[in-house]
Amino acid sequence: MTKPKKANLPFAIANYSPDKLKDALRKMLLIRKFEEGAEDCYTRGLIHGTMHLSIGQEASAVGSCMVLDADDQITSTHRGHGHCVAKGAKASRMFAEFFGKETGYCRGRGGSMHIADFENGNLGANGIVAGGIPIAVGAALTSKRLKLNKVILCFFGDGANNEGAFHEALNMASIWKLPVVFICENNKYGMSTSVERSTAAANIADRAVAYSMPGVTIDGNDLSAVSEAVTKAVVRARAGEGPSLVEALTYRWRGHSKSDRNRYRTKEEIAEWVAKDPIVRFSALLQEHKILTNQDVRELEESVDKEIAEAIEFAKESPAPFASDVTRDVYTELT
Amino acid sequence: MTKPKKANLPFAIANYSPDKLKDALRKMLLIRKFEEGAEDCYTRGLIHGTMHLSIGQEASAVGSCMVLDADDQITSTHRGHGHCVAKGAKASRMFAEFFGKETGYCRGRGGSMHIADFENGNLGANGIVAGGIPIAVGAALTSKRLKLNKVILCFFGDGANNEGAFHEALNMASIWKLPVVFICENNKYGMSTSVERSTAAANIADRAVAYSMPGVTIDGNDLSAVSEAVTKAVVRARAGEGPSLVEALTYRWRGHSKSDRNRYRTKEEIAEWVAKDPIVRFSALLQEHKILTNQDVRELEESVDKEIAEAIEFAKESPAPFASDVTRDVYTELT
Amino acid sequence: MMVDERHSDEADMVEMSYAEAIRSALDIALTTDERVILMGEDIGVYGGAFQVTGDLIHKHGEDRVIDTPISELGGAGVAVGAALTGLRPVFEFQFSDFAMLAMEQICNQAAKLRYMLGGAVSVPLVMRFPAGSGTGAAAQHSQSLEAWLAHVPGLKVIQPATPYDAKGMLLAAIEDPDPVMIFEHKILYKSKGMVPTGYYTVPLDKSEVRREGSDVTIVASSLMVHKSLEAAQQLSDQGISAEVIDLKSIRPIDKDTILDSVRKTSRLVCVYEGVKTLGIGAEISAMVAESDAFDFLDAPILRLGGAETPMPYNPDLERAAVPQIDDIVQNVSQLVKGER
Amino acid sequence: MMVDERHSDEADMVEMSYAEAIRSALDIALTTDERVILMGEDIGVYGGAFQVTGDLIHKHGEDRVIDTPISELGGAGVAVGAALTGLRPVFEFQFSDFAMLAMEQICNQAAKLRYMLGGAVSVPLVMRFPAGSGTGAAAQHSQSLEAWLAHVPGLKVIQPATPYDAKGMLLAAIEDPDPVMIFEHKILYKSKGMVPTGYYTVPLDKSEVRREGSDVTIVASSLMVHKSLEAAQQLSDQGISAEVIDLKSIRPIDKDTILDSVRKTSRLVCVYEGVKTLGIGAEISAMVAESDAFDFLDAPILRLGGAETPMPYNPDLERAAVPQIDDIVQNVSQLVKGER
Ligand SMILES: Cc1ncc(C[n+]2csc(CCOP(=O)(O)OP(=O)(O)O)c2C)c(N)n1
Ligand SMILES: Cc1ncc(C[n+]2csc(CCOP(=O)(O)OP(=O)(O)O)c2C)c(N)n1
Ligand SMILES: [Mg+2]
Ligand SMILES: [Mg+2]
Repeated sequence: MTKPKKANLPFAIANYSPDKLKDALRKMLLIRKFEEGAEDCYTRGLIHGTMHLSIGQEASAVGSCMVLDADDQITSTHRGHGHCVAKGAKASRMFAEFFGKETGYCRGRGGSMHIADFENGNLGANGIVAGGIPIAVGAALTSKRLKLNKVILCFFGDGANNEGAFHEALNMASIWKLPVVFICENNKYGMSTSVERSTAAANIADRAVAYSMPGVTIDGNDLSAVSEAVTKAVVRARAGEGPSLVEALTYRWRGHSKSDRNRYRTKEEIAEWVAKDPIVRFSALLQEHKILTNQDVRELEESVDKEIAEAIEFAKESPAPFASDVTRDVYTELT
Repeated sequence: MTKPKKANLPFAIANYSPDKLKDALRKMLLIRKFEEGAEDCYTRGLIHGTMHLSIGQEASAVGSCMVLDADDQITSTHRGHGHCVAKGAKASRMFAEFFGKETGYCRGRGGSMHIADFENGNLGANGIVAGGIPIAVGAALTSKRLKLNKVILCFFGDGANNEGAFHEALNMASIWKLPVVFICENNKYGMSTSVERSTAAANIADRAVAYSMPGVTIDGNDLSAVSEAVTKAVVRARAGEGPSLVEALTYRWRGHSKSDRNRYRTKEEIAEWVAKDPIVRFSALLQEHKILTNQDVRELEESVDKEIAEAIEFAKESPAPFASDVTRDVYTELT
Repeated sequence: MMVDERHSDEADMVEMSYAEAIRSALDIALTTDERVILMGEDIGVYGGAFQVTGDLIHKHGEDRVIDTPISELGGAGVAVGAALTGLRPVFEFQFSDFAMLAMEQICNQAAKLRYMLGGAVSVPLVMRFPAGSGTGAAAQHSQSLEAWLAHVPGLKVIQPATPYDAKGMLLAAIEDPDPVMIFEHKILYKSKGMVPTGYYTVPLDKSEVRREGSDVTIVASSLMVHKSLEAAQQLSDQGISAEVIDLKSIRPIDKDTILDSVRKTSRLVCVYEGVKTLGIGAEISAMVAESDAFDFLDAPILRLGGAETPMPYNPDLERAAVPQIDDIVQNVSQLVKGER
Repeated sequence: MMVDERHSDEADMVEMSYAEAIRSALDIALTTDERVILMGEDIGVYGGAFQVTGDLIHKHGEDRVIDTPISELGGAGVAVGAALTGLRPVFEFQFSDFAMLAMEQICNQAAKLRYMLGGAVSVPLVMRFPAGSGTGAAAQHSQSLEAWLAHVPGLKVIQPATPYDAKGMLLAAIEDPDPVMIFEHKILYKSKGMVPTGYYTVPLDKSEVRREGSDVTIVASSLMVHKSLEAAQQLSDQGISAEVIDLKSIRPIDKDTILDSVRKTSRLVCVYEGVKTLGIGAEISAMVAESDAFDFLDAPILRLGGAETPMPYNPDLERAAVPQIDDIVQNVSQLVKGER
């Protein structure tokens, strides 16, 4: 993963095995189709509540998480399906969660906004913007204190960077040189408020200066660029040199949540970004470098379609919690 | 106040009238002797609670506030006596407040940590570190919205710059181009934790970059340097160009509060800073430039001593609140 | 879900949703008082997460309807500072849950400034808190935290239950010199009622008897008023006559209205959505238990509050976590029959 | 101010202050469990604002006794993240008032994570809150906010009143898998009591009868336990026999101990320093009023809580703002004599 980059080759091509690259594409497809499936279930009334889709942002989730070792950890956001899949979660248990079932990752108690997968190192999505940032720093403190050698990736959005928690957490991570990488997925808007109208910095990565850490702004729709920047930051973190801030420029195709009327952005802008589809780009890259054929991609898609269909079936068939269990797991049962 | 600076003369000498300079020295002396008097009263058990003395920091309070027009405003901190005097408060009503009397600025309800003087534009000290920063931004919003043409100076310490409120408030002030000047009095320590151990930036002013505002680090014990930097910032603010961050390097001679055992700093360091006494420096400057004679300074000191003695007498003689009034002024009486 | 509006003298009443009634109040305030500004996340072109501010930005401009960054603490503090110096901000938390980030500015600053400064200032600040469950938004987006704020002297805290009160109390709040915190149940935003189109105010400190009865007093707030009225209707079929009081104000509590009713009915049930322990029903119960109305009580004072749990996502669990009409009917009926 | 310690079997008891007892617990935990860390502002070389951590940094090093920047929200969040992943942080707020800045991490994250994640995790976090008035520190440094946290499912909330309990409950808290919030009254830090030098625990969910009596039950917490015991002594001179219960735990509340006592004495007075409205006395009163012990009550349930005001600076006002021994004596005596 940290082999020297071969001249002129994109980072990902130069540094990852064909299997790993193929898996990355598969994960991107899985995220896309997972979210399309979830959206469809939502529209059909099978899923309630709300959800925040990351369609269009798959490269930053997959490009970041593929850099990690299995027992490294991440913290995620309200827009967290992609991170969850990228870190290795099963679509079936994610759907089960959205369906509110006992087989879901949170046994139906959390839903989309609290999806987590501790076994695979996903410490959880978060309903509170920036809420996961200090938590990531805490996980990094554990890693350092107990010498676990884990690196923590902390995902958050552009909107989150104006929360006090961002400031406090990045400062502490830096003074204590903790093994954490801050990944700001800048999709240009909070719920509706643009970065220009809310953030007094040209690039969010510029704010790294305030914490004496490296900051870099990259094309977040280019999987290779993402994994290159995150690799640098992870290497630095693992070497005990402290945190970094990576700003990945990307875009969510869908509205903020299921109740968005898209009044704050234009159709043209959306179309422009749809044209930069990170999956199409990465797929083309792999084909260009003969890692996959067109036929391989089609097979991948089919296998993902099948996985999603089965996952939804699993979720539907799974048992729901008993209403009488409403206060279960508020506290740990003492045995 | 904004006349072009005369060549080679220190800013203050070049820009202020002898009367104004004399008044500045008098205010510095008043702060020093006010706090020495308060300390003495505290030691003698005449004042209860706690207090935070700014002895050694007089140049930043006076050098900043002298730039303001009478109806400009400030927000202050737990270490706020200096700001209060500098903005024009009476020592008598301040002492009365410390003595818990009805004639105090807060009618004995607030004490040292909440001293305020609305008539003179001091919106108040604050018991919450960084608590006043967003409030200052709010006052600046009022000024802008109602076209009051007021500038607000917002004082806070180095410790406060690690609070989320600092981050959120500076960001908003910048995006909305509000007429506020952030003055960080960097006295090297929070309560005991040094800037190096708590702040991941070489200079606190470096953080201005994160908010696209000018940031400057100055010698906070040099009244002229302070008023020069603050003048620039105030001119900018008044012109509608937005906020600035001024970091004034200074030092508190006394412990953090009345219960400090000074374990976190050396005698040598304290002595080094006592040698940089801002009052001695400014007094010498005025004498060097023939604004005042040695005799003038002695007379000033005597007049200040007398003012302090009378102020303490006023406070002692003033009536205390009735215990039965304990819930008065929780709400506004509707008439 | 609709409560009969009996108390307006105005001729020109129209049907409005609760959200529209709030918008109408905001529109009037913005139009008549240049000191009024709105602040909040996505309240501008987005119209607010619950479409309460709607298109006010187009009428009043972005200097008056201000989209803040996602900065609850700082934003609240800016509102406090603005209120302290001459503006009259109406601050919207996108969900009341996020106000946890701003407790310092609300409770250490806004609530205390007047007192700490010996009465030298007032803080005419209004904050709006969309609260409550029922939307499947789970534990961090469904809380009812009104009890926290009602514990803080210096604040006024209200929970209007109808469009009529939502508008009239909001207009009263904007005029009030002190900080007023308004809890609005998200499920109520779409509920409808008759509302005067013009200006009027409703007192911030008065409860209201929504239904008269003689066997038991039900004190409920916000959405629970409607559930309790529905329950009272069902109870009347069982021959039980329940009086339903809409609490409306939780700081201060309108003691007289409640005690008068308890003296008449001899039984008290408090229904509220917040967590039962230390929720507003605790205060009402304790207030009655220490008053002279205690002697009139013929039965224990019952509280039906939220379950002792974070709000679950699964809809069946979510329903189980807050009092439902059936729970009210069953518990009140048992109480009246002496079965508890 | 000293309470007789009857419940330790340990031979090696020594006199310690409340602050020393806490430090002893922290020292033991740091020594025996490498997962334990301390976090807080100025808890290192400064020894803590109230000198609770003292010189622990010299024994355990700055990797274990961590001075945080002045960042309550972030610091609390770091502690939550650390607890979630294998450490056992003990986090000190310098004053409980500043915890208002961290409510989000405490109440939205620490309290809810286990539930939101379907039981997949625990959050073994301890937080310490120096609380209360009596130091002349005025409105932003003197609050008693335990009622807020006791309203939040997922937290355990305690208020030890003696050095013995301070140490034993803290050791129990550090071992507990769930977040435990400890309110420590600043005035108690210098109070003394006999404390075992070694390891022991005191249950987190049990109240304790500190003085037996037959005419009236006084349920008090923290500093008010001592004031109530002093009042009970004076009441006995008037021929009134007061039972005094040290509440100790406010989430959960030890219902049995309280109800048993009320069934015996037929009268209940709750004494607490937090603001009366929606303070912990409201919950105790309501809990009794809805229980079968209601039928045993011979008098209204009295609450003596903090005045409805921010804490004033002037010392006479400050005393007037919280229940004093005289207030307790006078009110209890009136209640027992049927004068209220
Ligand atoms: C503390 C807090 N404030 C506000 C919200 C409501 N909210 C949810 S997502 C969101 C926008 C977040 O923007 P960003 O961080 O850029 O993430 P994105 O949605 O663009 O992925 C807002 C305002 C929240 N959940 N938490
Ligand atoms: C939110 C908050 N946290 C902690 C404190 C306790 N405290 C009071 S002053 C202080 C140090 C502040 O340092 P700095 O901002 O540098 O100001 P200085 O005291 O040096 O003037 C601390 C930790 C507080 N009052 N408020
Ligand atoms: Mg975004
Ligand atoms: Mg300092």
